[in-house]
Amino acid sequence: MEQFYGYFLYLISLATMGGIYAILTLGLNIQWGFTGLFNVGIAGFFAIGAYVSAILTTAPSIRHLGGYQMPYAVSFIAAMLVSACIAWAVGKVCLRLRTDYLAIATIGIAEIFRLILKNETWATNGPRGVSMIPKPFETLPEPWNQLCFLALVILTVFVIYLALEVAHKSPWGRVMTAIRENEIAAKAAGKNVERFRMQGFIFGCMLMALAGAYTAHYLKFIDPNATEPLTTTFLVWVMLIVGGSANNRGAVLGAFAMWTVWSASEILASRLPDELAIRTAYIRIFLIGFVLQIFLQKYPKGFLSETRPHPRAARTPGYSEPE
Amino acid sequence: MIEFANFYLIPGILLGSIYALGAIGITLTFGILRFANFAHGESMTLGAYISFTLVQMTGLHPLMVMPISMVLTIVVLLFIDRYFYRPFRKSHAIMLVMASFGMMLMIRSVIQFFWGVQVKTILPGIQMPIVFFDTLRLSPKHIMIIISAIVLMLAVHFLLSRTKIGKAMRAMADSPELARLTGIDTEHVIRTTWVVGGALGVASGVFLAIDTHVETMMGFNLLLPMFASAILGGIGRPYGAMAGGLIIGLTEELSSYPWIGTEPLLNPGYKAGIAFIIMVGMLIWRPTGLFKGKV
Amino acid sequence: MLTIKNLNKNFGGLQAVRNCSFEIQEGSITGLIGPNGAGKTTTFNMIAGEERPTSGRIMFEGQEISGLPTYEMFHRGIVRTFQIPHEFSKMTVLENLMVVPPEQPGESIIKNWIARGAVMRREKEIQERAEESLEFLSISHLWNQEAGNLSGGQKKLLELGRTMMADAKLVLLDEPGAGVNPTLLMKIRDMIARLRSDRGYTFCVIEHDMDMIASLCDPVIVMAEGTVLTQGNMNDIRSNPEVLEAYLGGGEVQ
Amino acid sequence: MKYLAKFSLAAAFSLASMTASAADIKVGSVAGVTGPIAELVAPILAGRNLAAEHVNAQGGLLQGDTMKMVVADSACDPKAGVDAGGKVVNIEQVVAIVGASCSGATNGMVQSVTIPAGVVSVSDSATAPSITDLKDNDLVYRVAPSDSYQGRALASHVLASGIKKVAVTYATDDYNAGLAEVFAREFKNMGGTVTANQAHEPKKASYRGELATLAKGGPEALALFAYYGSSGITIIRNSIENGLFGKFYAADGMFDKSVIEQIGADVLRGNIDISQSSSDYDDVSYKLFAAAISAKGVNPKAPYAAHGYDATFLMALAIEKAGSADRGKIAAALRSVSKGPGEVIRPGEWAKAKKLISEGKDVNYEGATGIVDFDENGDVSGIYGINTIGADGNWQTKLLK
Repeated sequence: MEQFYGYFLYLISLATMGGIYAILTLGLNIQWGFTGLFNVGIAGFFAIGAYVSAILTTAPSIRHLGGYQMPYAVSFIAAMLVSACIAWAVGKVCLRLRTDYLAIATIGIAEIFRLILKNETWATNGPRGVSMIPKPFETLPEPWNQLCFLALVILTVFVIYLALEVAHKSPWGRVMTAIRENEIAAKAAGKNVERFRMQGFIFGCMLMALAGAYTAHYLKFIDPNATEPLTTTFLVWVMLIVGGSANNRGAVLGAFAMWTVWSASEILASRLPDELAIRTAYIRIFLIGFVLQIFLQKYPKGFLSETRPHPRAARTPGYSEPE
Repeated sequence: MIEFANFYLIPGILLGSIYALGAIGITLTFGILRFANFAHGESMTLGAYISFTLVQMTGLHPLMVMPISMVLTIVVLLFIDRYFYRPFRKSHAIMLVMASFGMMLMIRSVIQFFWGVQVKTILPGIQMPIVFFDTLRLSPKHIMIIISAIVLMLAVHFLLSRTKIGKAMRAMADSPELARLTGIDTEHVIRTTWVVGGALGVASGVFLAIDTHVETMMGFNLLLPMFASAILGGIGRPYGAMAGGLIIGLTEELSSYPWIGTEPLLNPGYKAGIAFIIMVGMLIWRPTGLFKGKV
Repeated sequence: MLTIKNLNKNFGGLQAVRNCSFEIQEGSITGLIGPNGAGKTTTFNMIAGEERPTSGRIMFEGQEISGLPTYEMFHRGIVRTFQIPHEFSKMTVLENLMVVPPEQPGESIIKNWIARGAVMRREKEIQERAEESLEFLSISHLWNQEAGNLSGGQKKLLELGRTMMADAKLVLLDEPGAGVNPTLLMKIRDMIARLRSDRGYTFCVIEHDMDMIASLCDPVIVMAEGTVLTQGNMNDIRSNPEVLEAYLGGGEVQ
Repeated sequence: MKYLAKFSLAAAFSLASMTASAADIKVGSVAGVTGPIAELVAPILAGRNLAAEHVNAQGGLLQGDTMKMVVADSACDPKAGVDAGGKVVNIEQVVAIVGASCSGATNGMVQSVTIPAGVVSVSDSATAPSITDLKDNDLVYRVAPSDSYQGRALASHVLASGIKKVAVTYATDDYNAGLAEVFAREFKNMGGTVTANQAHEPKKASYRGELATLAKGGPEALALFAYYGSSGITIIRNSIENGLFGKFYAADGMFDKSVIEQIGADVLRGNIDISQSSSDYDDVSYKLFAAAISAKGVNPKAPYAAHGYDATFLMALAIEKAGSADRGKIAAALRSVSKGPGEVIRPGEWAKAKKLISEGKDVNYEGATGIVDFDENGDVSGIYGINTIGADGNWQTKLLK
């Protein structure tokens, strides 16, 4: 019985982290899937969100800035706003250049951000991190606190998913697709391409910050190591590519599927003898890279490819369904 | 003043030449294959590890075994190009960036798997510097690194300016379409790019290993400064990359010189950010770089 | 309506447009002809805001507009088509047109969430307008096709259709007849004429088909080597020896 | 249909029993297998496994059950720590946890998994003072002493060896930054002068510039807080090669054979003192441990290897004392086996301990790292050694009293 209860708890944690990753992938999907922006600095915006929300909600501490004890709603919104401002500045510099530059610049931003987190000890407690971050619903008994937090995450994913579906199908999504398809024509059609790109970039970064904030509260602890690029940037990319970029459902699916693979593969690895188990950790990373290669080459569209809703058949006579 | 030369200027030049060698490979792939190669740092790491193993096996000086590790690394790079990059020749460049991204993880984890994560030394012991004019301190290995780097850069210069393939490479970096029209064998040029970039990458990896040690993250840690050097010099401009590398290396070291007062100008904890700041500044004011590269 | 004064454009060492000045009168269909490399398309690009003039001025309805971005030009009513059609290939024909209209409330991501009603109302209007345009272009049967699958001529029509979706004042057509069969060419010509009379568009047309120019355009501006050689009605042009010279023996000007 | 249901139920049960067979008592072994301190983890795991081996070879736990260590990777990342903790607690149904390695991963894991789940954990290398402050329902312990102790110990050692002015540099990671902070504070409080206190970014190619500024103001020595692999060795080499510093004081992140191998024993002899949360190397407990682990080809002095052993052995004692694999009872038993009263148990003496416990007597573990008595916060005070280079070119340890 306990075993099953254990499985149940593990499933909750799997789904919670999966959901947080789904927020990240949805954010990246706006940037890459909808807008075609190659952001490799996910970890940076994730970190912004995590620290802003952590500092705003923790009790006073001698180790770091804090003691504001704001409600979660305020801290989540603040996390997204700060991230939006930084995204705006980055976008201002990089969005008009070739996509590779954005990649290089964002990976740089993420690294700079880690440097700031490590060195500005007065605010962040440096490399030692912020501890005792409150967690929503933590006063409820086990497993209800975990279930409620999971519900919060899933609800957020669902709301974001719906909002993005609406946006993707809307004229906004249409313009985004148009820009991706043919930038010159989009410009000739009077679209302010830079502004739309900027919007995509900022919205994506806001979601990444939100995911960061959720992570900080979920872990109840955050330090610069939690914003390590391997699991906060690269893994998210693989999730999106595998799930199917430009497809919101694909993004969510990819997040849950890859997180399950990433997390559960270790359960298998831990069954191996020790010496091997240690080395298997590296095989897991190798596989992440390899899966990315396979999908890029063989299934570049991922599990679910992009679907764009076409306008319905018109009422005007003379229109016929295509054969 | 002499302290400035000993502890800031010379290390800066040393670091700069290591960046410069690596950045040439980055800028060539950027110019010729048209993508930002995120796996370049890993080919440096691989070269350093192969050299380490060869040194262990033969007991020779790292510089002696470097040619062999260059060949081995280049074989790996050509294999990777054939199976992981070539399928994307006609696709959007971003696919290649992503493929190189995955490659970065793959190469690094293979290195970690086979060699482990323990830090290794390729040239153990302390080398006391030779003191010139009673004050200027130069370590023999640093002289060796700087001279080797200069020799390699001259070789690159000779290759690009005197040989047919070098000219073809420059033509292709300038305009791939035009190069194709004029009948240049683009696949051949691409292979040569990997050979040149790989060899220089291995050299910079080994030099870094000689100066410090061999470690699995060494290449990744150099990636950002190398990108910055390539952008600073102008994308597709090998000479620009050399200049860019030197400038970035020097600035990084000089940034913590106590220019004002006795405290370092910049908290050395932020040293790694220098390359990035130069790069952003460059992207804002002059995205074509010093040597008018591509945007 | 549009005045160009001493326009220059250099690409590196190459001077594509040189001291070019001309005017386009409101309500006219101005032809822009000249041999290849005369700087016609570059001039278009500058008027449409895709390229920034090296020097010189572009005035539209009495306001200086040189160097403004494309979307600014578009919002002032300058719309262009391309010599090689630029369509959104994975989008349907109808969507290709529905993208164009300016100031759609649905283009604000937030209004899609909080003001669905307004967005949907506008969408309905736009769709009706797009369908009308398709009918005008007589390609309404293709409405649900992916634009990338259209034939060259159909893509040309789609280009034209895009200008109809904008609130255009001045339409710049870059070789609307290139690579189009004679029947369709006639059709396109008639459409241009009708758009002028029905909607009051002003046109400027780059075209190599002299019959089309002759039957459609007045005045005609001849460009050569980046500058305006002469202008006037087609008869004057035909008899101008300089023009013949520019066309290398005048083989193309009948 | 009925058959199918029956069958799948049976299959499910057999699967469940397969993962937790009656003869196994699982203990989580959470460590930063990958990530920034991966190079330090292998000997720690060896220490943990050795303890489990001793237990299993001498009668096992309770009714002869096997103590099975389940490895999970916390990657030094709190995200991974929480995930790893969740897996061993919920999937593997471990009764207790040894680990995690890094303070960050430990902090995340205990706060969001093990404390709510009521699972006791003993970390063997998390040293951050913030772990002391956690509201842990008496479930979080560590055999690695908090940095506060080591910083103070090293500071007093430096002053005792006649050095009054030092420059401090530390790598920007959780472990070294914390130590440096305590050291600098304590050193000043004890009357010393810190001429400069500078962070440095680990894994850079050269630290000559940093060292040149640190050398200003006449420091007599450099207090170096770094991991040997990420920057420590480079800093020593740069200092010596350029004649900037000749004397070094460092903490246990620097304690490794490779420092000697790479710099050379002759250069360093008499010039480097490394404090280590260590063991009394003359103590009989340590010798027992050292002999056993040396036989495995692992350096007994590797950082935190002995702590790994002690943490695991203590956990085994707690399980035995609890009398069942019940998480709550184990947690309650842990403190009592760590300190007196009771007969002293030393590393490797499992059979003796098992017999005593079965007779209902108290035991008191005195481990390879010292007496390991848990205080009310679950911390140990620890003992510190100072390592210098001996005539044989190896590390020599002197205990700090």
